[in-house]
Amino acid sequence: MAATIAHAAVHHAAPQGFIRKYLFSVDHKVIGIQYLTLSLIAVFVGMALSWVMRIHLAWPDAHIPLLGWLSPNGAPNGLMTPEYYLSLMTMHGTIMAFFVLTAAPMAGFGNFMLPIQVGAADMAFPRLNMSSFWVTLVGFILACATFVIPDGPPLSGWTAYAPLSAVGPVAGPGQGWGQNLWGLSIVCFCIASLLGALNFIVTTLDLRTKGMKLSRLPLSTWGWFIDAWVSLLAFAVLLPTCLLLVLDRLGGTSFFIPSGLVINDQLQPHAGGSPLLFQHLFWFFGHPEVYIIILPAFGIVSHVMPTFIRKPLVGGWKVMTFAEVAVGMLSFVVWGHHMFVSGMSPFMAMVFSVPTLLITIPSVIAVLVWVFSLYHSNIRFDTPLLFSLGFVSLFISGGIGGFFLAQPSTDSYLHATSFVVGHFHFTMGLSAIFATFAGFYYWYPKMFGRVMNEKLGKVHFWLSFVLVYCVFMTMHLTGFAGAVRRYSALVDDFMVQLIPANKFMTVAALLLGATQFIFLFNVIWSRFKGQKASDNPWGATTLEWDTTSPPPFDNFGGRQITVYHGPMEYDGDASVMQTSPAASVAGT
Amino acid sequence: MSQSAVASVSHHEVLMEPSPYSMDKKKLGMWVFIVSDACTFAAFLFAYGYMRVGAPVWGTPFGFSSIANGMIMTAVLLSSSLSMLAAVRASQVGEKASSNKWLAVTMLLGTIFAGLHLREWYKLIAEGWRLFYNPTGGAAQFGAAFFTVTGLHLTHVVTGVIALAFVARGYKQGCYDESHVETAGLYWHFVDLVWMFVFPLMYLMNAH
Amino acid sequence: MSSNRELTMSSYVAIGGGLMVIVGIEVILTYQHLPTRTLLFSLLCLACLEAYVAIMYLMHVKYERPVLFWTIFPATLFVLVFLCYIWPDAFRMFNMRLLQ
Amino acid sequence: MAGKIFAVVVALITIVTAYCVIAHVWWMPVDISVHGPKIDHQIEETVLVAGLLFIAGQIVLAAFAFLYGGARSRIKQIPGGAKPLIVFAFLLVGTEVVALSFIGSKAWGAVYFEAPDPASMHIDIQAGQFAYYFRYPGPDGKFGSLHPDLINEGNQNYFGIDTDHDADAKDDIVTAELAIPVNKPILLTLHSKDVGHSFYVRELRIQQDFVPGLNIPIHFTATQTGRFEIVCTQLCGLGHYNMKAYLSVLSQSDFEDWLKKQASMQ
Repeated sequence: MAATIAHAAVHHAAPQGFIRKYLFSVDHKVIGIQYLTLSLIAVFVGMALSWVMRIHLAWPDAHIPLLGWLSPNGAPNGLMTPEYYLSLMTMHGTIMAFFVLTAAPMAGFGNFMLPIQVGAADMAFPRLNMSSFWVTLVGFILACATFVIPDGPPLSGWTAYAPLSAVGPVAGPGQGWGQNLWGLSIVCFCIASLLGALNFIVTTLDLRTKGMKLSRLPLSTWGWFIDAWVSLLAFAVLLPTCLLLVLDRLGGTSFFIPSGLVINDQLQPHAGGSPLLFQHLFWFFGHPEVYIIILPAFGIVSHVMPTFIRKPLVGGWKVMTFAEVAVGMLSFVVWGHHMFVSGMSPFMAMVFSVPTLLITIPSVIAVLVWVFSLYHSNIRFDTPLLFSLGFVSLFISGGIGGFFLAQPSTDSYLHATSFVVGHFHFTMGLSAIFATFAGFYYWYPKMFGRVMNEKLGKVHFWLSFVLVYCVFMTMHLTGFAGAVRRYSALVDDFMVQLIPANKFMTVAALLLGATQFIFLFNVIWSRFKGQKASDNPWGATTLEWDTTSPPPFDNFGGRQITVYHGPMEYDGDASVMQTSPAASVAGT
Repeated sequence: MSQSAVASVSHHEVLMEPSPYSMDKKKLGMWVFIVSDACTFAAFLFAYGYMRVGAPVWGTPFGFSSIANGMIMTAVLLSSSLSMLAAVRASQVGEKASSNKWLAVTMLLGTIFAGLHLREWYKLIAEGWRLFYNPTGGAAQFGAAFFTVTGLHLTHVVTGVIALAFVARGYKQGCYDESHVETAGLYWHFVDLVWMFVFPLMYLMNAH
Repeated sequence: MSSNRELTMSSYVAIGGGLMVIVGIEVILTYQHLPTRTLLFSLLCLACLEAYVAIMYLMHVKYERPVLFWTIFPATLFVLVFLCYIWPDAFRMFNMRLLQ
Repeated sequence: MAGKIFAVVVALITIVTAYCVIAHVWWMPVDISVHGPKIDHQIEETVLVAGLLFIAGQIVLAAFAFLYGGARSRIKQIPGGAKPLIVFAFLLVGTEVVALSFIGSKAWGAVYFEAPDPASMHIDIQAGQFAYYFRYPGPDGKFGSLHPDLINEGNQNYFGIDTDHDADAKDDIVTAELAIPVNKPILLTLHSKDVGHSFYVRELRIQQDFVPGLNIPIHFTATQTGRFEIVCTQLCGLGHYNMKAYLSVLSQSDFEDWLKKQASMQ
């Protein structure tokens, strides 16, 4: 069908004045940077929390500076109480999973890059896009507010299992308004994510410039597009789950609270609910969530790699996209593997176990594509590529743990041990973070017109890579000894023996955290002092590199963009822009 | 489709790939929203089903008067869908006046539906039903499920009426066109569609 | 976009009437004192029929490109089908409850 | 250069990890249950399968980074393109996962699909913030029924049994430690009085959550005497880390003495 004239998403001329331009801007680029800034703040908050927790685990009677000031009840003059440990653990999980890992790779880079990569002037619904960010921000503020209210943040973990999360203040410190605010914060995040996903889907389908067939979309765009579908369906189920939880807490309903609960010798006024219902609804979202986090990472890495290995990925766009679609679909069938020992019907355990193992097939295909694309390539080891390779290595290591946790028989020993903690930090935590770093170093010149410092970047990578393994591989290993997670102190006889290992992990974690300040410094310093970037510093081929750095308000200065090639036209030093009519060099 | 897309063109035009659905972005966006909203309703109804399956005694509190009321509400909502259709069709042949007239009818019917619904609620509350209490001695979950699910649907209806009011105003003033009316219509039909599940599951399954 | 010239307003009214008839049948079924499972099953079937008509004609998917149907329908059905994995535990809850 | 460093680092990480697993630097304690060996076997099976994939993956990655880093090698796709990779993934990984899930289902079935031995000894567990309590039916072999409204930590009625009116309850023996005779099938009924908890005994290879409002049965047979820790692995509140009890596996005679002693203390 012939290309049709439709209106580009320029709804108005470039806004003037600071507030319209940078604060309440409808420009997807500004919104993307706002999201990234939010995540950057969130990630350092979350990291600080993990520091405090690690210190407490290794040196239980350490007086941690500033903590006493932050929470006089939770940590009287810096000495942490068990409940405060759990509160920090809850907020670490919540902030990292939602406001960092879900927000940065998807909403951050996606917002900035997706419209440019498809050749659009903005998202399909710019005002909706702006509101998504501000709703996310409200959610983040609500989450942080739990730190300042008297009874502190909730202690029920980021999974907020009912009835602990549902019965109210009687269940423990932070289970009053802390848990309410937590629930409302997640409701906000759900709404924002749904609006964002809607925007991504429509933009990808309806705003592609002439010649940008689906087969020519960059793999990062594919990642965000598939991810948007997964978020759309998954968050649509988390939203009612959180609403019902809040209703149980504030409305007196009993969806998740069974009859005859007695807490502190008080018979609870609830009847007939089911904790398992909450777990089912939560994990119906919760497992797709980990793929919501990792799919954009797949996309970013698959987008960054070809640029630096100077050849297309094996199998072109088809194989990787197939893998991503397969992973996205399977992710809805496997949530029960979080519930093998939860009292779920043991027969369902088998039903959930098989697809959970099957999901390794598309994952393995993706990994093979990344690894074997290096075969006879010309690798240029710039920082973005190093982080991409780091991502692949971490994803392999993390994926391996999946074999153990996917089988009910082995999971029944390893469930709720530090093996699980190590596993998900590798797969969804650090893989996604490494991909985000790759994206940062790769797109920073485009976003700010200056290149990040290469030397600092390399130091950042090497230290992070090694230390990440020191922390989380050790967690895997201690998991085999049955080290139980979510313990604020190691008191059991078999746990005490693991204190040395924990000291090692703590030291490594502190260094790992310190390393991230190199990155923070690099981001801020390069913004002002970094070397000026050309329009296309990496010799890449996709549309974002076919405009100025940073791009103008409508992305291409009103030029008609026409696409002739796929996104991976690399052959050694030769490469062809997607927009250039010249002959293909990679034959993709 | 290009014609209507051109109709919504702003001052700035470039060549683009055709939409795979040959559908403008507002309408596609509404469809995507409908998909996710359908899942949200589904989750509520599944929770209700789970409660009910797990309950030793459930009890079916609705007498015929409630069912009759429900039937009237269904009729009202269905006819509002038809008037919405009329509004969309009128707008597509450019009959602005009649389109606005039908939009007004739709809003009126929507309001009547909400009124009937609230009357039902007041009746139940007067009988002592609460989110956490069942005066007939059955499972307390009934109140919880009923008020939550129908409450969510009622919210959609009210939002719909308000949205229609905005669209109608914009359409009259000329800053919106028939594609906005059609998109609003999609949402309205979806609210109707949800009711087609809520009515049998929340009312009929609880009739004694 | 494909406007719904394909059907006249009167035929839409007829469709509306048809939907109302289905609702009537549902109500009649309700008072046949069927076993709960049978009633639930038949009501759901009728509701799905209604939904199908509503989606196809009122939201005139029938006159859109088929690809629209094949996008939204599988996506929604996907969630609905897999949410059914919770039922075994609902019955388990019934059989294993602590307080009978 | 960077490629070579990367290769070396990845190789080192792989070797160290492999060593720690093979040398059992941290490992499972000796199993004391009848079904345990099946689970251990399954874990070793998985270590083998997954371990090979892990080493292969990391080493190939390292090798390619080593070989093609900086070197201006002629650009080539791998022979056959993506097909062999896909076939490999489907065949090899596919077979592995199918095999694992079939063998694994046996191990799982051994714990959950087999009906408890009719001669099993019944014990009731009540979990609460932050302690476990165990109930033995006493001479009459019957448990008294539970009344949550009677639960009262103060007068040590942890289960909410009605000793005044309920004949079955009168001789129930409530203890803070779980003692069982060795080589005797045990049937535990798990229920929680407040929030979710879990029953985790590493040596038994058993982990099972308590679901508030439900009776969750688990059954096992211990094959060695000794004293083992029962710990809570389901986040249950501020005392979670410290919620524990002991499992004593005793000889039949020792067990009877112990039970008498407990009965006298009621």
